[in-house]
Amino acid sequence: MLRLEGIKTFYGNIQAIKGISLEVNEGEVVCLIGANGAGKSTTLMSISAIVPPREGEIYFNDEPISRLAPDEIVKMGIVQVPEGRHIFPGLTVQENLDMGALLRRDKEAIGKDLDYVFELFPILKDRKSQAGGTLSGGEQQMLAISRALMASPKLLLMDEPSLGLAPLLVQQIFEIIRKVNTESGTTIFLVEQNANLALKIADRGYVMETGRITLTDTAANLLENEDVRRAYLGV
Amino acid sequence: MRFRNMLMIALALFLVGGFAFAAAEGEAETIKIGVAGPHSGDLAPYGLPTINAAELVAEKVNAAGGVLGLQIELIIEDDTCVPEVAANTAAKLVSDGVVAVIGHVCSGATNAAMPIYVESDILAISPSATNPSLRDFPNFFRTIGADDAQGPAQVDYVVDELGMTKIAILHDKGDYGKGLADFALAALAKRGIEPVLFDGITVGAVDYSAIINRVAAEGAEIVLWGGYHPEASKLVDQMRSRGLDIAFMGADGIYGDAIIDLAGDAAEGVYASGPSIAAGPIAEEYRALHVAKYGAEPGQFFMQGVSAMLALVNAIETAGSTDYDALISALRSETVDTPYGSIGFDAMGDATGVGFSVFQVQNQTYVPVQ
Amino acid sequence: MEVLKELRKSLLLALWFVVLTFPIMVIRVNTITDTIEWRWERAILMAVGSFVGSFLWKFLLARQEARKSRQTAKGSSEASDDGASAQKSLTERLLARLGWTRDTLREKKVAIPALAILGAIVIVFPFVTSIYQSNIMISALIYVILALGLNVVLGLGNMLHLGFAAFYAIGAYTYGLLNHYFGVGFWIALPLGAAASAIAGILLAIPVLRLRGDYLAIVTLAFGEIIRLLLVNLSGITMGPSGVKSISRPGLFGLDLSYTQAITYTYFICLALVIFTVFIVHRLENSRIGRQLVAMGEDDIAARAMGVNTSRAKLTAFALGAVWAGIAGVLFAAKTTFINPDSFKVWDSVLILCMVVLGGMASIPGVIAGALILILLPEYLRVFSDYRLLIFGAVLVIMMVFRPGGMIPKRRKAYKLRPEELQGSAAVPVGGGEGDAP
Amino acid sequence: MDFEFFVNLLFSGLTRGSIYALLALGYTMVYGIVKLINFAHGEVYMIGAFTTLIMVSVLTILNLPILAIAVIAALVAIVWSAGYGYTLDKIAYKPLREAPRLSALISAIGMSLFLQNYVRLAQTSDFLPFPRFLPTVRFLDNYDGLSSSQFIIFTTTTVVMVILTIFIKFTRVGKSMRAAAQDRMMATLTGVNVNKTISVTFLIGSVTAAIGGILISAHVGQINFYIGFLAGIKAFVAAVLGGIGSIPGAVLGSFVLGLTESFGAGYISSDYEDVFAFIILVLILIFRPSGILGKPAAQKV
Amino acid sequence: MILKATQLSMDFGGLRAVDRVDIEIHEGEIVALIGPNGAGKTTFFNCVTGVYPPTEGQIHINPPGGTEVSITGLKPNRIAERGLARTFQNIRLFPNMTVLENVMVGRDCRLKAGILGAILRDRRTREEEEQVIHDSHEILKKIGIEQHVNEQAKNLPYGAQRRLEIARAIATEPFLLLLDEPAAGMNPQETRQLDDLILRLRDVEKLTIFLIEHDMSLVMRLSERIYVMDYGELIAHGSPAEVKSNPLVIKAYLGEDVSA
Repeated sequence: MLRLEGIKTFYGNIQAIKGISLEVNEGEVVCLIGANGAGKSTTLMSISAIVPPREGEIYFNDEPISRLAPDEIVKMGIVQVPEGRHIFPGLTVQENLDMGALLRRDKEAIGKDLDYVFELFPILKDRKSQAGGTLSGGEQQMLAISRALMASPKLLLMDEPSLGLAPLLVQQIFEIIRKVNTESGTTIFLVEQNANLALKIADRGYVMETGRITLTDTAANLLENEDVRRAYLGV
Repeated sequence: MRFRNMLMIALALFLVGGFAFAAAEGEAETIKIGVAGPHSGDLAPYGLPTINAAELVAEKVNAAGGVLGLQIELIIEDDTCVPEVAANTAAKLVSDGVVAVIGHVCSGATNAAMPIYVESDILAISPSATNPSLRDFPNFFRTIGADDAQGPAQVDYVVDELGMTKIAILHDKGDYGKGLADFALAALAKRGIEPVLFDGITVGAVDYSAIINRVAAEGAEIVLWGGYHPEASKLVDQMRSRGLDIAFMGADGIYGDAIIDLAGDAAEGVYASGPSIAAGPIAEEYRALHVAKYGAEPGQFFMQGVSAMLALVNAIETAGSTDYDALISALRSETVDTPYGSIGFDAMGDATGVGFSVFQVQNQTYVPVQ
Repeated sequence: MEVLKELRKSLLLALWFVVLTFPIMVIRVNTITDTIEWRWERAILMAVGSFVGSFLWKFLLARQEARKSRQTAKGSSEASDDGASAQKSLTERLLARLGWTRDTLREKKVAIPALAILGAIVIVFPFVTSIYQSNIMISALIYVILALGLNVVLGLGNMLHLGFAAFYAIGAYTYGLLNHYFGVGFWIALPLGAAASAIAGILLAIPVLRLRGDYLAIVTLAFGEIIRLLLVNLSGITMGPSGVKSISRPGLFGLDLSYTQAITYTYFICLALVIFTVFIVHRLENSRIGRQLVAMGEDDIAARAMGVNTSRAKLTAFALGAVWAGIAGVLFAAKTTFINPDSFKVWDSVLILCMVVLGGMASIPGVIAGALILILLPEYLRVFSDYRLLIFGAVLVIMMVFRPGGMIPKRRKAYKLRPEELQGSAAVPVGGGEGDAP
Repeated sequence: MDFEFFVNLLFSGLTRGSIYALLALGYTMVYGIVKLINFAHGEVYMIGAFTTLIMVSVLTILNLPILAIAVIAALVAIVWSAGYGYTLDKIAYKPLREAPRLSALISAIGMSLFLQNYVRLAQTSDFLPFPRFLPTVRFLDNYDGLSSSQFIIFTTTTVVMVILTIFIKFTRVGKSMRAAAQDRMMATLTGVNVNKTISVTFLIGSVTAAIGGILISAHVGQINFYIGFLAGIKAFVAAVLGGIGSIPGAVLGSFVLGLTESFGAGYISSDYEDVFAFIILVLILIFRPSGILGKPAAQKV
Repeated sequence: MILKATQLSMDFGGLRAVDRVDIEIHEGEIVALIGPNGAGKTTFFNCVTGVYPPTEGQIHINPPGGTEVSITGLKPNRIAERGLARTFQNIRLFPNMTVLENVMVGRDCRLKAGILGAILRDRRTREEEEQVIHDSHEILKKIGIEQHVNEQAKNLPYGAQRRLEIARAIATEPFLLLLDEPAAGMNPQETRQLDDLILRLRDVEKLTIFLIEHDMSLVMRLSERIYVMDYGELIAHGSPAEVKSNPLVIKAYLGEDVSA
């Protein structure tokens, strides 16, 4: 479904990604793990065309997309939940959700998705008219995921969804990620530091170090891998 | 090494300067007359008419063979009414070798330029600088009355003729406007009258209703205005539309058709003190010339500009040379026919014969009422 | 195909501009005489102009793009071996045309004669040119001092200051009023003006210590206007809008100078003060004070965490900047012999700001070039009389679009180390990553 | 100095405030989204007024009824001003989006100077009378503290505010604008075309500026190329006062400024009108460093 | 004890980011503060270094050879002068200054030269300047980035930027160094080198080190004691082994199954 071939991305003069290739197949949950600053987030930003790659090509359903504008990427169904949630603080919860559905015109389906989202996170329904900035961290993360779901994504890119959340919430979020994947068949590409949990819900994983992919395997195998355990699981 | 960098640039600039200077050299002999005033920026409307005036006179004189057999060449420089620019402008005119300057237009700019003319033996005839302090310069002449003559004239009219004593004085905080207002205040004080309001307004503000309300609340019978016509027209217009029907009087800054054009019906009844009217054949002639050449009615200080230029040409002819001292004594002794009739200059450089009259807008024209 | 597409684009652009400018360019109305003038030829002119202009614009943009990507490519592959800014300065490129490098300039063989020639030109300048040239050069030099002063606040401290003309005014009025009321001479007024201005700078800085960015800018703008309005309104002291006139020119041991001599003398005073300013500002910049200012401007929080007293640094910056404005003000009063509040409007503050940014923030040669150009350009543009401000505005836009870093961007000083220090080996192997030079 | 005087000053303040508000809106909207002080905003206002003047003169030849002339001229002027705003952004600001912010500011200053002189050279430097086409409101005739044009300005401003608020709050474009102002990167991720949104912001800002220009010129009855500068600075002050970037802040700031000037001039002295305005600004910023409604920029460490 | 925080709390408009935290650091230790993202670790650092004045509680220092004083509510620059230096989670260098200048700014708070000195450049100032340049260079050597001396900080590779932050911090001559996620973004090899550097700073430079870190391997290798924060509260404290086996910690941070 998504294929990166030899992507190189720069921030100004600094090369953040040094030629990576990876693949995400339809219906999968794939996770990308690695240390802070390894280039994981940049990879997602490159896919979303916020920081377009300087070299290499990105294919979505075999179509090259690296020259497209960010809004065209969203239109194709690739939606990102960025690190740090990026809730619009001055917009209400409802308005934040509306922003997610910005490019859609199918009113009915939007309504259905809204119901679905409220079903996933009932608390958001209670907070509908509250400003996004006043939500707690966990609620913000729920809202961020919901907002992305409102775009009815084919491929959901998630950057550190567990960041700063209480363990119980983290569990819940990961369960919901899995649920979204199985229920609506959304493909998910996940970037996570909490490698342990991420690998548990993922089908496959990639390990990234300073701009390069150093390892790839099924999630189960990665969990057992000694190097991975030492470096990222803190064992 | 950054210094070297800087040096290179400085070098380049100095060279450019030198070339610009060199390019100005070497031309046929003419009588050079400078014309200085604001020709760009927000005050340009007061400066540009003087250029037209000088050009029209120069064309006429040149067509008739020039003065002393020489053609007049105008050197026109913009001072934007900013004193420091005026000082540069003056230096430019000096180095261009002018014998006299028509200008400057604003009193402030004139104040900055005059010392340079004094030190360079050049005289200046201003069509519009009314600040009395300019009399300190021995080479300064003007074809317009000074503020200290105008203020008392206004007060005399208001108190004696109109019989009003509740007077609000407003000014534009500018050197011309504030100066006028101060002289009016002084003239009132001599009569033991205290104005009900003395205040400055902000030029270019979008609405003057606050100060107009104040004028109304103080129960003023007349507003004495020190300033130019754009602000005056806004004031009278807003006074009228607010329903405040009291008298309004300005000075030569509003004397002219401009305020009537701008304020329309609201200008009806507005008083202005100003140089006795520019009527008669010479005024008509130049008005016609202006319309023919520029396709528009002449602007503010045009007639004063014509007078200044005519006086200067006359002085050169009488003196028979462009010698500084000869020109000055010629100006002081001779009278010359101008749009304002026959005028001369006193020892202070003030024009004699350009008395003040008071005018009122009646049926959309200024008519003399005194 | 490409060419056709470009042509079509430019044609559309030309059409857009013709339509856009149609009412104002083609129709001239005069509501006084109720006349309307149709100037169709201007529409054609506009069309041709914008068509040609669009190609020029595209060409310049493309060139700039190319340069940018070359730089980043270089920066990543060669791992930025020289510490200085990656962008090549204008001077560098000019020199390159001549087959020179910066090092050529550094060589004594070249530098000393160049300096000597420049020195000679600067010294003979007032004698070989007209007083007009000297006069505008004095104006330009005064603005050089002003811009260097603002550079302390803006270039080093990175604080946007829109009221700088107020300090200039304080300097000018200090001299003007002292001279008017007490007959104080130029040389005594010079330090007094600087001091008065510096005190005002501190008074302004105290309440605004908490403000940053645009809020700081607007408060400085307000401060500037308040000062100007006080000068206008306190007419009992300042003589209000009519200003202070007949201020003495700088005295030279009581000698009576003619106008030309006085101007020449003032020129040399200005020149000396410019050199003095450059000297001091340069020293400040490369001192502990300068480092603290730059650090504060770059990252306020990090600077504080490193022990920099940013409150004091801000006060210092404002006071130091104001000192130069005060000096420039005294010079200005002495040069024009007449001052009134009109010389210190918002626009004047903005103009000084333009000098610093256009020249290159924090770069002393840049700021000097910026000041010289912005003062001399309009003077030399007098040829275009009416069009000069139009051109001036356009130049500002074009300069910024194509050289956003200014004409001569700042290059950080490279400290030279003694050779033995350079040879010491690293105690810890470097883990810097691939960016390191092999 | 009775109650009536107070009410009169209140109306004066509201009139000024309305005018500042129309201009400040554009400043604040543009600032919110591109963090740029659009120095040339006042020039758009001036061009709006000038275009109206030109169109009125042209249409008068066609002998249309005065109201039709006014409406058509105003509409044309608004559309053209929007065009100027749009072009302004494309030429002077868009190439500088990634450049230091000060460079964009200087570019804006250059543009302001350019446009002023463009109009001066293409038209005239004289003050021209501007047709007073604002209709007279009958019921105000008996009351002499307030003029019809003041009333119309205040009403129009209110209507513009309401429309703008609805637009910003409920339309797709409006939401995109708000989102882009709050978090440009995230807005992009939800599919907002930020460049287009910025253009729209310039268009809307220019429209409100042009409306302001037309109203004020019809109110004061005259116009020249320089009217934008001072009004622009004042509106900028108002926008900062209210908390730049905040739309309700701009309106509030404008009224605070307008009322301060009006009461200052009425009760103390109009000599110090601007001084009061600036002192209020400084005081408010000292106690609320981000303006009245501005949110303190939380610095992440 | 050289640093002691007692009942330290920090509120942000109703949200309690740090909740009655007690921490003590002793001379010569390497102490780690761990916890999930958003647990309040960085806020705690910010309180200690004066970026935020704490809402409640006290912070005392007792520099080696000095006496105990409170630094609660002091400005960051005063705290830096008293010998606490820090690095930042998101690198906060002075991007346009050179590497050497960055370090020199760190040393500035130990210098005396004033404006007059800067202008006159008298002998004392000159010597001081030369000394600073020399010292800064020495520090760069110690940290291992001296080959970048005259480069602009923003042009450095990521790892070198992290190191430069440490260099700048130790230039202030602290007795206690607070490192906020020093290993973030480094690969395992770079992290190992960082280990060595931190140990050397402690052993050779005699600094006490207090660090926030996510890289458990580094934390476990280096630190003698570990504090664990979650939800603004201190939930555990002890030796690496103790913390590792603390069920609360495992639940909050490492994930439930790691201990298994």
